[in-house]
Amino acid sequence: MNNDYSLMKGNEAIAEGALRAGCRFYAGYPITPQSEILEYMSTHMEERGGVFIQGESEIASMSMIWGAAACGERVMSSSSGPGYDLKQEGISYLASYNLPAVLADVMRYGLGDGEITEGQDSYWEATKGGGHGDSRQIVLTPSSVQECADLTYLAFELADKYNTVAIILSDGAISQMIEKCYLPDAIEHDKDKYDWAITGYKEKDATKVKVTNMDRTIGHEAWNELMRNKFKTIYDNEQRWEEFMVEDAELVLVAYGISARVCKSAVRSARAQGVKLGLIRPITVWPYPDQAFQNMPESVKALVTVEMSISSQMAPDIQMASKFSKPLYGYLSTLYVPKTEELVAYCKSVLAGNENALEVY
Amino acid sequence: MNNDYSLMKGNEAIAEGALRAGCRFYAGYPITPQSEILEYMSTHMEERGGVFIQGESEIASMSMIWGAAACGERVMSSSSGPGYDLKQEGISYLASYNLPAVLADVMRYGLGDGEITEGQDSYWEATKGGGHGDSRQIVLTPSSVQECADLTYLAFELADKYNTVAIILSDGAISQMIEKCYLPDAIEHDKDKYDWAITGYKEKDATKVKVTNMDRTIGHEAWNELMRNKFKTIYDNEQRWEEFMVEDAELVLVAYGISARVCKSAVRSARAQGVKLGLIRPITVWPYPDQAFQNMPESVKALVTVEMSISSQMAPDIQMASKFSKPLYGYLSTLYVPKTEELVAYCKSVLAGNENALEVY
Amino acid sequence: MAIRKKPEMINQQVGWCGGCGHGIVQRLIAECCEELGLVEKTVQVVDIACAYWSIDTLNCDGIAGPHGRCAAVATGIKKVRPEANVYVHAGDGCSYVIGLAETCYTAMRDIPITMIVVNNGTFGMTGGQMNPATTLLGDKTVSSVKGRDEKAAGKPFDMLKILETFDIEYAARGALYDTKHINQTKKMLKKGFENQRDGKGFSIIEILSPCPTNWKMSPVDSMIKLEKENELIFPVRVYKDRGGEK
Amino acid sequence: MAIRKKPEMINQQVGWCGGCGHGIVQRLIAECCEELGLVEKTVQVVDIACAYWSIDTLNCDGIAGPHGRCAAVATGIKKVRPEANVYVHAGDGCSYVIGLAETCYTAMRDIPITMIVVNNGTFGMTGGQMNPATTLLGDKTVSSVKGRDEKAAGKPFDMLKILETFDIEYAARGALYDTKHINQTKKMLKKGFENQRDGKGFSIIEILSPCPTNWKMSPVDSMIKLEKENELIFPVRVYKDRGGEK
Amino acid sequence: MAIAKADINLCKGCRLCVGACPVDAIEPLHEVNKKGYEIIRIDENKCIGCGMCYVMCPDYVFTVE
Amino acid sequence: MAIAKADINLCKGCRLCVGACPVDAIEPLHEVNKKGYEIIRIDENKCIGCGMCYVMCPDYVFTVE
Amino acid sequence: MADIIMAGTGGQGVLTAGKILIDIAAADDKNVSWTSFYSAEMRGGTAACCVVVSEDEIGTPYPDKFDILFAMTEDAYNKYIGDMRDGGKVIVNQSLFSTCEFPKNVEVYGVEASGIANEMGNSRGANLALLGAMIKGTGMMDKKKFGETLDRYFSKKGKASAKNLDCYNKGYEQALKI
Amino acid sequence: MADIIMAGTGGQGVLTAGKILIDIAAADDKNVSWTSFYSAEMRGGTAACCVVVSEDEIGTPYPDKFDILFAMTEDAYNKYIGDMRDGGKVIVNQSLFSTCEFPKNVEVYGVEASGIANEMGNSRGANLALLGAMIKGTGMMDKKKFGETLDRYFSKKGKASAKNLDCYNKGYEQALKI
Ligand SMILES: Cc1ncc(C[n+]2csc(CCOP(=O)(O)OP(=O)(O)O)c2C)c(N)n1
Ligand SMILES: Cc1ncc(C[n+]2csc(CCOP(=O)(O)OP(=O)(O)O)c2C)c(N)n1
Ligand code: SF4
Ligand code: SF4
Ligand code: SF4
Ligand code: SF4
Ligand code: SF4
Ligand code: SF4
Ligand SMILES: [Mg+2]
Ligand SMILES: [Mg+2]
Repeated sequence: MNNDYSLMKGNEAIAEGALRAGCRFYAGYPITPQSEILEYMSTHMEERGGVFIQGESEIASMSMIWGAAACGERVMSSSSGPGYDLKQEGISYLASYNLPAVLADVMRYGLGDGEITEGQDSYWEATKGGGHGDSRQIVLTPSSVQECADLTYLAFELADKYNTVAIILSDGAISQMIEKCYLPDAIEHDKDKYDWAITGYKEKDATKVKVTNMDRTIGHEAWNELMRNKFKTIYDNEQRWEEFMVEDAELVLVAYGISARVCKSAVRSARAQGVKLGLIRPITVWPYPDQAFQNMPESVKALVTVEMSISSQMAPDIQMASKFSKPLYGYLSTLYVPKTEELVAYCKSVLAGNENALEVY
Repeated sequence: MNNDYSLMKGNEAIAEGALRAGCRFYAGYPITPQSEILEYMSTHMEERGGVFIQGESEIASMSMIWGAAACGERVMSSSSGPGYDLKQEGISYLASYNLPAVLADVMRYGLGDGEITEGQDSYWEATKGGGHGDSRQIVLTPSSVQECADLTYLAFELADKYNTVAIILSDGAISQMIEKCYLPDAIEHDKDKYDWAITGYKEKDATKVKVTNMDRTIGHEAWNELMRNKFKTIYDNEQRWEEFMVEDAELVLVAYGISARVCKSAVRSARAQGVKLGLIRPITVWPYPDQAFQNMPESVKALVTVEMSISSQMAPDIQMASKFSKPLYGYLSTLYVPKTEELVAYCKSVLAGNENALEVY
Repeated sequence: MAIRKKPEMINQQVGWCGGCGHGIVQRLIAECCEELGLVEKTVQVVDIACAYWSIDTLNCDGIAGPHGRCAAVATGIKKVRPEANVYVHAGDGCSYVIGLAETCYTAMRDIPITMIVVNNGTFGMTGGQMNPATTLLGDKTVSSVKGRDEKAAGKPFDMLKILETFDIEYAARGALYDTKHINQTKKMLKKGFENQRDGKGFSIIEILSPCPTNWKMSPVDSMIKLEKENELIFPVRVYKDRGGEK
Repeated sequence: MAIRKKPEMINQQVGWCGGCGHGIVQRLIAECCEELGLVEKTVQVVDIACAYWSIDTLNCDGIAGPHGRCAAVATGIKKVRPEANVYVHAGDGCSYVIGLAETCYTAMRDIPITMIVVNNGTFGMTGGQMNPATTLLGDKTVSSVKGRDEKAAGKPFDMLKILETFDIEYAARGALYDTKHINQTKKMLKKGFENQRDGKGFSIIEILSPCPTNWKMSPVDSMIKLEKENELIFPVRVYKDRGGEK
Repeated sequence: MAIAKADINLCKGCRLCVGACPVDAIEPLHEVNKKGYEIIRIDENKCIGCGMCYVMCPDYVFTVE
Repeated sequence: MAIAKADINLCKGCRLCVGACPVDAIEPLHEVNKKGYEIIRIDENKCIGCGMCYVMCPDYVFTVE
Repeated sequence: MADIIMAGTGGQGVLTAGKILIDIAAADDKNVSWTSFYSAEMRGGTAACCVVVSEDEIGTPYPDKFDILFAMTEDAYNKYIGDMRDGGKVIVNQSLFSTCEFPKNVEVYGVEASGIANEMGNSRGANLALLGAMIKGTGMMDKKKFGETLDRYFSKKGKASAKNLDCYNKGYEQALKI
Repeated sequence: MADIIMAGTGGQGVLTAGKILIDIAAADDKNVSWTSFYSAEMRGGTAACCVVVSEDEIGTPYPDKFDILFAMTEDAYNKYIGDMRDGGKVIVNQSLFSTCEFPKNVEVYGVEASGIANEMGNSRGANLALLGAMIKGTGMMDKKKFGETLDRYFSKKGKASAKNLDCYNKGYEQALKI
């Protein structure tokens, strides 16, 4: 860990975090509000000895990182909204070859063609998407510029550890803001360390090295088992979250990304006003931090999901995690960053019994 | 309703059902196991006065039906697996313009590049996907050739009623099998009946007719409300399912599509063996038929989800619907159509307490 | 001297940056539609890019295509509404990069629409990244800060050379850097709309246009660059005119 | 007479239909790699299409590209492993239809790979639908049962004419309908591999090849059709040979 | 004779008209309009009503009548 | 002299070799191999070892040595 | 009423035989289902389809066990003989068959189906001959009615030919219990 | 410590002023956040950024209310004056300002920022002059230290120029409470 901070945008922290994690291949296509990731890579990748390609589309970019990942390189792409949709097929392919890769999805406001305002529109797509098939991806949600760097760095480690795709699910607000960031130390990745990677040279031994659809290589039964074990291991070991003043809370807010930042302010403000709020901030949203909801204090009367979305996309996960043990309310602010005091007022209203619980479907 | 049956494949029933529902624009790209839909359309669309285009890709096809839908035409596309992934962006766009359209997604086995075997790999993608944003689609799951025709017909009605995308979520087994099918009567659709549709002529009145991103037209607040109301109305009114011998069941299977067909045989066979199984067969999987799980008989000791997938994709929905009131087990057969007696044996084993409940994440 | 006045089809101020060529293009389109009596039948398909603003300002039916897929959207519209005057107003990123296949296949099908592509050598709306199809070698952009380098990023290519290999009605390139070329460009556009009116095939008109904001140049200097640099690689001329014979 | 024997690089029976050209193509590739001493460095990128079977039969590193994106996958590989001999073996659906943009942009970047496209005029693996790029007018397929009709479905186009407009190393078309043309095709392939070995740019070789199964013809008749009909539209020749000068 | 009029509220200060005018009738000003753009002024005595300003202006500032 | 040998187990009955042989040394048979394909037979007396069959066969049936 | 597995190698018309069977059974007011095992390889290998004919609503169209095995080749027989219900009927194409030790729990009928087809100059008619044998062996439908509907099936497809019915009839007549 | 809103029109350097501010505050060991409101239109319209400077961990970087309003234009002032906390400080560029009735709950400081900039021949320096006024009005940082870090900021960017510091200093000196 570096002792010197940098002032940078969330997007830049993602890019620099990736470079320091040894990422040496990036391909992507511009789209707001993630273009700074691409631009940063275009400016700095070469000086680190890596390859930058501005692809002709999101699909081409995904295919390029697929080829590069198959060669054992640490690879990354990034996109947002409609561009992220187009990466779904590629995610499935990466999953079906058990290849590590990191993607950043910088969310915007939902339903729209050219909407580029802040928002958290793609929770479902990131956590339940990943294209066709049963693929699952680790999804990390930074809520500060520092975390943009740290979680990206972590994403490469996890992708490598589990041979999986790891997604940085950021949002327009977090990715466009500037904060202090202590950058992690740079490491070099050895692309020749794998026995499965494509090399195109055979000095090591005469056997054929071949990356192909795993179910063809090891058979369907083994493949299904491998997948199930992988998902379960990740679920058991990689849940991450932050708790803030939950111990004695009457109402617990649940939020990630930019919304969680507002929630922290709301908790502090409400407590100053004598209202005991708490916050559970999922850092991984897959695996969802079910453990955080296991032993909720008696004091907690209800949960409130705070999201910048039209439908509450996180609500089903909260209900699964909490097993309906507490009523769930929703503060859904769509394209507006939630207002701290409005949120506090809403929470008071919930506690006063003046709000309807969320309908989840 | 026609009194004369036809013997046809599920895919053909989907196509003919669409034509009889007045579909007059189809664009698509070949992919197994849905290509017969495209082929049927290529052969019969013109004779019904409609337009068939074999697009250069799934994305181009989606864009074509988007243009055609904006003109008020009844439109359809279809795909499968990786091809369906590529339609995600287009689904979002259709949703963001409030345009009716019908898509068929004929599922195959998950995680794989060229896997085309039977399977139910895309439940999540169909029910929680739909690209970026908060879009939601009605998802109908035929479990017979008859339903391929009927639900496609219904899909056009619902799409029109709610200005939404409706998805036929079929699978390789249902779509490739031949059964008797009583085709619905053909209707003609009037593409000029809408006041929002692009016409390119202005006889009706001088005002500008314009289909554009709804949030620009009516403002974000109104748009968000409109979306929420639409989702809620659909949720409240369009849940569909079939119950089979649930009244006195000890164990209730939950399954859709081809799996539900096997379950029916399993219920009959088990009952002949003195084991009281029942079946809830969701016909809509969004909205999920939560109502079916509301007043489960006391007799029911547990639920079993039966799916051709690696991870149980439907399990979260079942737990949300049943609110954890019954333990949930899973019989997940991946690329193999479940075997009736194997399933019965598994159910016996569940009842004997020899199986572990499903871990859902 | 005939009276020159903003076409009535344009109903409010344009949303583009000062000195942007998109505004000129929109006016030329409106003039053509008015002069040919096509206003009432016109449907515009704009890209999700800087052309998008035209959806707010032009008084005709319109729809925004997903970024890059305008030609396919227009195909869907033209097939369902063959009487309509359907045109595309899109960027060079949309039409030549992510949407290269859609543009080529619309040409392959010879769909009788009028496609207008604004070649401004960059991805304008997203902040001026390199356009792999049209950014000149050496040009500095936010994604090629040292100037576009052939070895790493290839070099620009002439899409009209590609399109003229298809059996289409018309392909031409105009430019906006002076009034002479603007007038010439208008003639090309008019030809494109006439072809459609007369039931001929696919017409495409590409227009060299400045993006002063992202080029980080004054509008006046941008026009000079267009003439002195971009036109050398992208010559202004008619590439194909089938003349309605097929 | 030199001994002729199945190349060692091929390690089992091919999975293609009887009379399919893919098997010949695979053998020519293997022969070239062996004769040029490139076997140990070779990486194949096959399409999710009939070319896919080569992944099972060829003894070298390999990966299947998502349908249509082989050229982009190969780009990723070549950039990370520049010493490797990276080639694409893909169909005309993959390379010219859904993947048109990827193919063109690989040419634009002049990526030094060898791309081999099997032009069999159809979507073989999915059951023989019309290939909008290569199915001849009038040809009957499961998605054009009355024969391809220009008005509804446009007409086939020569992709090599498009690719020769790019600054690439080599573009040529061969054919498999008789031994003379097979031998000529092998020379083209060899050139493509040599170019890569010598650090020259992008080489593409398209090969006219029969799909008797989907053409619903005997293999022998398929070869006759190739020569008498398909070659008229898709001439066998070298389209571009830059000769390493740039 | 027809002569050009400018709706300077629409002007975005690009100055393209200045060079387009064949008789130098358009003068660039430092004065800004409501939107903060530096505007232009037409010298009515010089203007010959040729319409080149109309042809060039991307913001439909000019009417020639 | 070199002469062609056929591994008829690999044959898929396409008959392409028959026409490719310049001396009509390859005879198509109705007999099928294990996989059910109608095979061929080389007339060793006619074969001149030219290798055309090897060049044409998509299934690597021939070895010429 | 019957769970039927029909198998052979690609090109032998097994899938068509299944389609003919359901066509006729459906006309006979039965519920029917036809499923096949599609694979990525276009040609060769085994081809098989599974036909369910039933008075009642059909549950799974993929039964675990079969009442009838229609085997065009010995391979096909070997693949499915283990999945037969007790008392099931097995119909084999003796032209492509060598072994003779049959399990006790089934009844086996044989006919030289390929031989008949070649004889009749209708090389693609072996499947029809075996269908004849199957109707005889199982008695699942009236011979004449089946024959008539068979004729209509081909007429509908525009492929009417007396040879088809001949193959079917010969197959019926020559079928023997073994 | 302070929630600051900085606003003006595009091209006036408001976003840069915010970046300078956080750069300096960060060097002063504070926590900082900078957020802007990006829009699809590339140029024109209002530009605004919000800066939070705090000793503690920063919660929301989008405060509901502000302690300091840095207004480069009257439009900007009008837009945000309603969101001020009691006792807040408002810094206005009097060069582009007419009205004078200020609310009671805030303290207002003014300077002819654009005027100073033009005077100094540094037309893009109005933002720096207003920054000077802000440091004076709020006393949030030491004048000299701020000035030095400002210098370093421009040096880092390779845009060192004595004029920048001059603008800042002039702004500081000429700022007056109104
Ligand atoms: C699928 C997808 N990818 C990326 C984007 C982001 N995007 C919007 S406009 C644009 C570039 C526009 O460039 P061009 O087409 O040249 O138009 P210009 O703005 O230059 O006129 C991009 C990349 C998007 N909206 N959708
Ligand atoms: C995204 C996507 N769309 C469609 C498919 C289905 N698909 C597989 S192969 C193929 C066509 C192959 O045709 P071609 O590339 O010509 O190869 P051939 O089999 O003829 O050699 C298609 C459409 C797919 N796998 N992925
Ligand atoms: S960014 Fe460029 S293309 Fe877009 S409006 Fe501004 S000047 Fe025009
Ligand atoms: S389907 Fe056609 S291309 Fe594919 S293996 Fe068979 S003959 Fe060859
Ligand atoms: S061309 Fe138009 S916008 Fe530009 S300066 Fe002249 S009047 Fe103003
Ligand atoms: S009309 Fe002609 S002369 Fe008059 S101002 Fe315009 S360009 Fe100049
Ligand atoms: S070419 Fe090969 S596969 Fe074809 S018939 Fe001759 S030996 Fe057999
Ligand atoms: S080697 Fe030549 S002569 Fe001998 S069988 Fe083959 S083709 Fe005929
Ligand atoms: Mg552009
Ligand atoms: Mg092909």
